[in-house]
Amino acid sequence: MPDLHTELARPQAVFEPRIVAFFCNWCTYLAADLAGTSRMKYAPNVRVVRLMCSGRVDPQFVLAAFAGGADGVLIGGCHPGDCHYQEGNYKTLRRFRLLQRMLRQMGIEYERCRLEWISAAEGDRVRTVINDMVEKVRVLGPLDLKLPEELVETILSEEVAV
Amino acid sequence: MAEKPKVAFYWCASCGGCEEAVVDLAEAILDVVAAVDIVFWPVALDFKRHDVAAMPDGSIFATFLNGAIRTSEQEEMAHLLRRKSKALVALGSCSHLGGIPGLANLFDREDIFKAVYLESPSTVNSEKVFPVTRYPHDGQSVDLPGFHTSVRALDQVVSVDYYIPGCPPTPKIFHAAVQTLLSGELPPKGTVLAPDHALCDECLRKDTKPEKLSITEFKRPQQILIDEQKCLLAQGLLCMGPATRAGCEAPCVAGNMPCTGCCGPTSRVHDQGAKFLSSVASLIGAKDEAEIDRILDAIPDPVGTLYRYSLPSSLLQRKRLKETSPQAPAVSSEVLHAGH
Amino acid sequence: MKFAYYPGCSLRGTGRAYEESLLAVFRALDIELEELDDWNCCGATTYMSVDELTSYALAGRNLALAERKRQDIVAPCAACYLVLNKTQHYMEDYPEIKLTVTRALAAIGLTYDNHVRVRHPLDILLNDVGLKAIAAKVKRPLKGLKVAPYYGCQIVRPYSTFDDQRNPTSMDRLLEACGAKMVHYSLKTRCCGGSQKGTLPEIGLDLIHYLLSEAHKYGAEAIATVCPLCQFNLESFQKESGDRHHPISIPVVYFSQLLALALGAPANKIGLQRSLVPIGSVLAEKEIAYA
Amino acid sequence: MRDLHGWPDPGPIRIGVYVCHCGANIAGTVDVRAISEYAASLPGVAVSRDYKYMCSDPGQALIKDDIASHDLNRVVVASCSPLLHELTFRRALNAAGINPFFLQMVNIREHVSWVHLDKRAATEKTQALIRAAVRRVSLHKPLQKRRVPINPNVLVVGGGIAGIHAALTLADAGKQVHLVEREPTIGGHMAMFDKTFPTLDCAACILTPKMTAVGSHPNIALRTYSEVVQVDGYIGNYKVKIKRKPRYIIDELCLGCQECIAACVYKEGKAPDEFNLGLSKRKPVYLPFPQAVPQKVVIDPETCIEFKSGKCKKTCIEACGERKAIDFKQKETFEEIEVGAIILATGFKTFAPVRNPNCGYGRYQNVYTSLEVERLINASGPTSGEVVLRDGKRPHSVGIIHCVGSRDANTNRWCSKVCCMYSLKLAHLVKERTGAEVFNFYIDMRTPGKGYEEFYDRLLDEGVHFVRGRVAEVSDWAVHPSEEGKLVIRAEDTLAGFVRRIPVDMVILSVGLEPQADAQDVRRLFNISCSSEGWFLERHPKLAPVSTFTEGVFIAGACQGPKDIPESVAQAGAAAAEALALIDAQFVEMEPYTASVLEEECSGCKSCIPLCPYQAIAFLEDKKKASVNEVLCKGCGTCVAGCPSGSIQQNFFEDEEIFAEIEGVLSYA
Repeated sequence: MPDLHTELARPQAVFEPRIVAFFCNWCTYLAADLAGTSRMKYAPNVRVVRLMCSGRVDPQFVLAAFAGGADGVLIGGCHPGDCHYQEGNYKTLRRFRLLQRMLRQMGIEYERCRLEWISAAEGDRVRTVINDMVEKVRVLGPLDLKLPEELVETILSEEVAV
Repeated sequence: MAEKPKVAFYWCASCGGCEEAVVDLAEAILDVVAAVDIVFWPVALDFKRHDVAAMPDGSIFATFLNGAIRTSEQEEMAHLLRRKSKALVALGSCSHLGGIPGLANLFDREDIFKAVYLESPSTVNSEKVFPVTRYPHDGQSVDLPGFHTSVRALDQVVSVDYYIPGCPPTPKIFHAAVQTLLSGELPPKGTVLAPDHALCDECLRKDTKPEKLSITEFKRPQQILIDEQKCLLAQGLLCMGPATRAGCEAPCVAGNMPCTGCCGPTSRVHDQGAKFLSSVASLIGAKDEAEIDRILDAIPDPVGTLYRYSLPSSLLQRKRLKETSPQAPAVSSEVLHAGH
Repeated sequence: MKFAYYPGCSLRGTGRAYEESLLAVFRALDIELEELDDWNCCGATTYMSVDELTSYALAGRNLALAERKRQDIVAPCAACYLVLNKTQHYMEDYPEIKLTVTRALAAIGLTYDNHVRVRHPLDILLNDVGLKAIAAKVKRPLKGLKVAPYYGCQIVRPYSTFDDQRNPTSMDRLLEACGAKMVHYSLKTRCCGGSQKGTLPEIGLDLIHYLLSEAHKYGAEAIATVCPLCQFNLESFQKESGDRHHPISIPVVYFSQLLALALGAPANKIGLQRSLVPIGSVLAEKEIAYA
Repeated sequence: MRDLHGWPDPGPIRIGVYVCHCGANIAGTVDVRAISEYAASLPGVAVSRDYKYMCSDPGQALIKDDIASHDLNRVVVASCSPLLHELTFRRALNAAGINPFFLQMVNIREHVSWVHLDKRAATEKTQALIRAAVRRVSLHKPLQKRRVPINPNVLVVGGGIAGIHAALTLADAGKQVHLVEREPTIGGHMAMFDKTFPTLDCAACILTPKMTAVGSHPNIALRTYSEVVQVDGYIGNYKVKIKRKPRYIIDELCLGCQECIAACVYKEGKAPDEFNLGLSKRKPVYLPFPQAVPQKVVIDPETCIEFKSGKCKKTCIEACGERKAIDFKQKETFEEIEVGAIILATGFKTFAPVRNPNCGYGRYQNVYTSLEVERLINASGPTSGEVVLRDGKRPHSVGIIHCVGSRDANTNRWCSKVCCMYSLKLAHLVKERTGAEVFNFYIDMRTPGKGYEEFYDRLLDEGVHFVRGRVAEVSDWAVHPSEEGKLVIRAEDTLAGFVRRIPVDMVILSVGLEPQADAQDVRRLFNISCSSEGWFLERHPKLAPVSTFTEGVFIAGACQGPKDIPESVAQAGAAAAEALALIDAQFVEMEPYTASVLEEECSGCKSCIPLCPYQAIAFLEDKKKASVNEVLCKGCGTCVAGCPSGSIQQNFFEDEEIFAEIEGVLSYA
C-alpha cells in the first residue's frame, strides 16, 4: 500500500474539470447569488447558464455542453413541489432520468451529469454540490470526447500485415 | 440539342435500398433518364473509377451518393465525386445522418473486429487474421481499404449541397427532389429536400392523438395488438413522428408500425434523439423517481431507439472511445482532506 | 429476524445475568441471534482512553466480521454499543481514520464498507418487534411493579439513533407494555459514577446515592438498567453509599430480566437468583410468580 | 410577431463590453483590466472598458455616451447578479435609444469574485463568461415588455397586528381590501399580551381600536375563520379562492349578544380555551375573547352535544330567539375574489418547549411558557390577572429561562429577537404582581431598540436577578433540604464561574419564535420561497425587505422573521406602500420571456400541450396547430425544451442564444 503522505507530497498536475451548469432563475440561481453574498468559497470550475426554469433545459443543451468540451453538466432546479412554474422541475426530472440512461450507453458516467434541487435559501448547498461534483469529476478524469474526424488518420497508417 | 445534365450515383456504407428506391420510381424513371445523362452508376452501369477521375472537375451536374462513410475507399470516392460534381446530394438516411450503419458507433472498432472476425458463431479464424490496409504478397504489396474508427455521415467528410432524406427515400420524395434540382431554381445549399415540419402533420392518425397525453407504460410493437386507427404514441409505442421530418407520408404508420425517425430532424433541431427524448420523457405520467424509472425500464435500448438513423450526426456522434479513458487520475488534495 | 450477536466482555462476566435474560427474551420473541464468530474486544474504556485509533481498529474488526456475514450487530452492552457506533461515525467523518482502520483491516484480510447497522436490544424490541407483539406474549404481567428506568449515558449520547437524547422513553414503553408502572424521576440519564468508584470513591458514592435516593423517593420498587457498569455500580455499592449518606436498599436489575420474567422465564434461569439485592420479596408482595 | 414599433434595424453587430470593479468587490479578485482587454479582442466588440462602479450615474452615462459615439447596438455588462441591476442597465440602453433587451449581464460578483479566492482562476472564469455573453448578445432580438392592467384590490392574509395595520393603511388610501384570517377573530398574538415593552402600555388598549376600525371600515371586507385555498394568476391579476369554515352562526344575523353562551346546556366550560392556551375552559359556543372582532360567536362541533348526539336541548337556539342566527347545518363555503396585490402577514408560532426536555415543560406543572404567563398576567385571562401556580398559590420565587428554542444547535439556531425584552417585561410584571424573587437566566442580553436598554437598566434597579449562563436543566431533584418541593434550575453562572442550583416555585420559559407550522404550504400556495429556517424569503434582505420573488406578493411582520410590534407595524406600512405603488401605476410591465409557436413549422403533434401548467397552449382545431396564449404564458420555457420538432421558441432564451452561451462558457484559455 503506497504511503499516503508521500503520495500527497509529490506535486502532480491536477486536472481541472470543466463543468457547465444550468440553473433556474428562481431557486438555484438565487442560491448561487446567496452563496456569493455569504462569501462562501467554492471551486471555480463551474460556469453557470441562467434559464428561467430547469424545465427549459433541453437535453440538446446537455449534449452540446459535453460535445463542446465539458467534463460535467450540472442542472439545478427548485425542489419537487416548489417549482416557480408549478411543475417544470418534474419534466426536468423525467427527461433527466432517460437522458442518464442514454448517456450511460454513450459511455458517459452518471457522475458527469447531475440534477440537483437547490432552493433559493440553500446557498450552502450550491457550494457543497459544486465542490462535490468537481471532486467527483476530477477523479473520473477528462471526458475527452474525440470526434470521429480527429481519429481517422492515426489508425490507418499503422495497419500493415507482416 | 443542348447537352443533358450529367448525373452520377454512388453507394457507400449502406444496404443498397436507396438505389432500389431510384428504380422504384417505376415509369417516372423514364422521365428522369430522358432528362439526364448518367455518367457513373456502378451498380447498374459499367463505369470505373478511372472514368470518373478523367472527368474535368465540376463536370457532373449532380452526384447522388448514398451510404455512410466507414472505409478509406468510401472517403476517397466521396472526395473524388465531390470534386467532379457541381452538386453533391446525400441520398438516404445513411448518407444524410449516418443511418443504420451508424449504430456501429456504439462500439469501438476493435470490438467490431473481434465480434466479426473471432467471436461470431459462424466464423472459423484460428489464425486470427484481421483486416489490414497493406498486404505484401510475392514481393508486391496490395493496398486495401482501411476501416475507420467511426461511421460518419457524408457531410462529416465532404461538403454536401443537398440532402434527400429517408430509409429509403420514398419515390415521391426522390422524384420531387430531382425535379427541384432540374428546375434550375436551386434552394440554398444545405437544404434537406423535404418539408421542414414533423411527420405528425401528414399522419392519418393525427386527429386521434389526445391533447393531454400522459404515458404510464411504454410498449414495443411485438408486445401488443396495435389499434390500427389510434395514434401510436397514445398506445404507448415510441413513435418518432413528432421528432421526424415529414415528406414520406407516414407509410410505416400506415403499415401499423411506429415511425423510427429515418427522415431525421427538422432544420431547427440539432439532435433528433435528444429532442424526442425530451418530448416523450416529459409525457411520462409519474412524479417520483422510482416510478419514472419503472416506466423507463420498458425502453431497453434508448440510443438504439432515439438515434436509430442519426447517431453519427448527433451531438455526441459516437460512444466515448475506450482508449480515451483516463490513466490513473491525479488525486487532488481536497478529496483527501474533505470532512475537516 | 436474525442478527449477529456481539456479547462483549461484560456479558460474559459481571453482566452474565444480562446475557441470560436477553437471550431468553429474544428466544421468546423468535428473534434469532448468531454469535459473531471470533469477536474481539470492542475497544471501550481502557483502549478508548489510551489510544483511540487502536480502539477504532478493534471495533472495526468486529464490524468487518459482521459485514462479511451481511448481518447487523446487536450490541447489548452500552459501552460496546457506543464504541461500535462511534467507530462508524468517525470512519464516515474523518477520512484518515477510515484509511487507518481500512489499512489495519486489510492487513488481516478484512474490509469494511459501513453497511452494518449497530443495534441496541431496546431499539429492536421497540421498533422491529413492537409493543403490541410483546404485550401479546406476556405471560406474567408485572402488575404495577414500580420501576425506575435508568438509561445511563452511553446508549443515547452522543448518538441518538432510536431515542431522545435528553428524555429517553424506550425502556419505559417496553416495561409498561409488560404491566410495570414507571416511576418518573429526573435522573434517568444522569451519571452512575462510571469508574469513579475506583478513582474518586467519594464522588462515585455520591453519584450512586443520588440515583438510588431519587428513585426511592418516588416510590420505585426496583431500578431497571441497560448497562452492565451501571447495574454493577448501583447494586454493589448500596451499602457503601448508604454508610456515607443514608441506607437505601432497592433491587437493581437489567430491563431484560423484567422482560424475560414477564414473558414467562423462571427467575433462576435469568440470573435473578444471583442478585445482591434480591427482588423476590417485592415480586412476592405483588403476587408475581417468579419460579 | 409582436409590434416592435420604433426599434431601428440594428445593422452590423457592434458590442460594448463594460467590466465593473464594484470597488474592490470584483477588482480585488478579478483582473478587470485584463478582462476588458480580452473582451476587446472578441468578434463584434467595438468598445470595451472597465470602470469603478458601472451602476453609478457616471457608469451608466459611459454606456449611453458610447452607444451614441461608437454606434453600439449591443451591450454586455459584467458586474453583479442580473437580478440586482439588469433593470438599471436596460433603462440605460433604453435611454440611449436602443432596445433594452440588447443587453446581456455577466454575474462576476456573486458567481465569481465573492466565491473564489484564486485570482487567476477567477479571471479565467470571467473571460469565459464574457465570451459567452458576447456571443449570446449578438443573437439577441429586440423585445418589448407587455403592459398589463392591474386590479386595484388587495388581499391581506393574516389578521395579526401586521395584517391589521397593512389593511387599514390600504383601506384609508381608498383601496378595497380583503382581509382573511383563519381564526374566528382578528388580533393575533398581540391580543393575547397584557402589556407591551418597553413602555408597558396595555396591548388591548392600543390594539382594540385598530381591530374595531378593521371591523367597521367600509373599504375592508373582513373574512375570519377563513383560509386561502388557491391562488392563480400573476402580478396585478390574481384570482384567489377562499374557504370559509362554518362557524354555525349566520354572521349577518348574530349581534354578539352572547345570550346563547349563557344559555348553553353546559354551565361550565368544557373544552380547553385556545385563547388562554388551555389555562381555562370554554363552552362549545363561545366568543374567543371579549374584544374579538367580529363580535360573532362560534360553535365548536368537536364539543357541542348537538353535533355529537343530535339530542341537545338546544337552549342556545331558544336564547337566540327571533334572530335565528344559529345554523347547525352550515357548511364550508368557497368564494373567489380578484386582486392585484397580496400581502402575507401570517405571523409566527411559539416554540413548543417539549422539544427541549431539559426544561421540564410538560413534566413539572409549574413550568410555564412565556405566552401562558402573558395570559396569567392579563386581567381578562384565566386567573383575572393573578400570577399563581397551578395550586392557586402565589410563587415566592420565579426563574425566567431565556433562549428556549433560540440560539440552540439542537432546536433553532436563530435569535428570536423579542425574548430578552419580553422576559424583562414579564420579570417586571411578575415582581410587581407577586413580589417574588425573579431570576433571569440569559446567554446575552439583547436590548437594541428605542428605550430598550433603559428598560433593562430599570429592571436591574428593581432588584431582578440576572444569571448569565445557559440553563442545563430544570428538575425536582432536591440535593439540599432547601430544595425540597421546588423546581431546581441548574445553570453555569459564567460571570461567577461556577454552577448554580437555584430553587424556584415557578419557571417561565422564554420560548422563541418559529415559522408557522404550515408556512411551507402557504409559501407554495403563493409561490414564494422560504429561507432554510422556514421564514418567508424577502426579495432582498436590505433593499427589498417586504417584496418577494413573486411580483405582486409582499410580506409583513413575523412571517418573514422574528419581529417585535413596532417592527411588524413598520413593515406592514412598508408592504402597504409597496402595494399602493404597484396598484396606482395602474399597469404593470411584464417580462417578454414568453414562448410562441412557429405556426408554419408546427406539425400539430400536441406534445407541448400537457407540458403547460397554465393551460396557455391551445390546439387550434381549424389549423391543426398549437398556439401559445401570450397572456397566460409565464415564460418558463418547458414547452420549448419539449417541442420535438423545435417549433416553439422563447423570447430571450432562444435555442441558438443558449447554444452560443454554452459554447462561450466552454472557452478555456
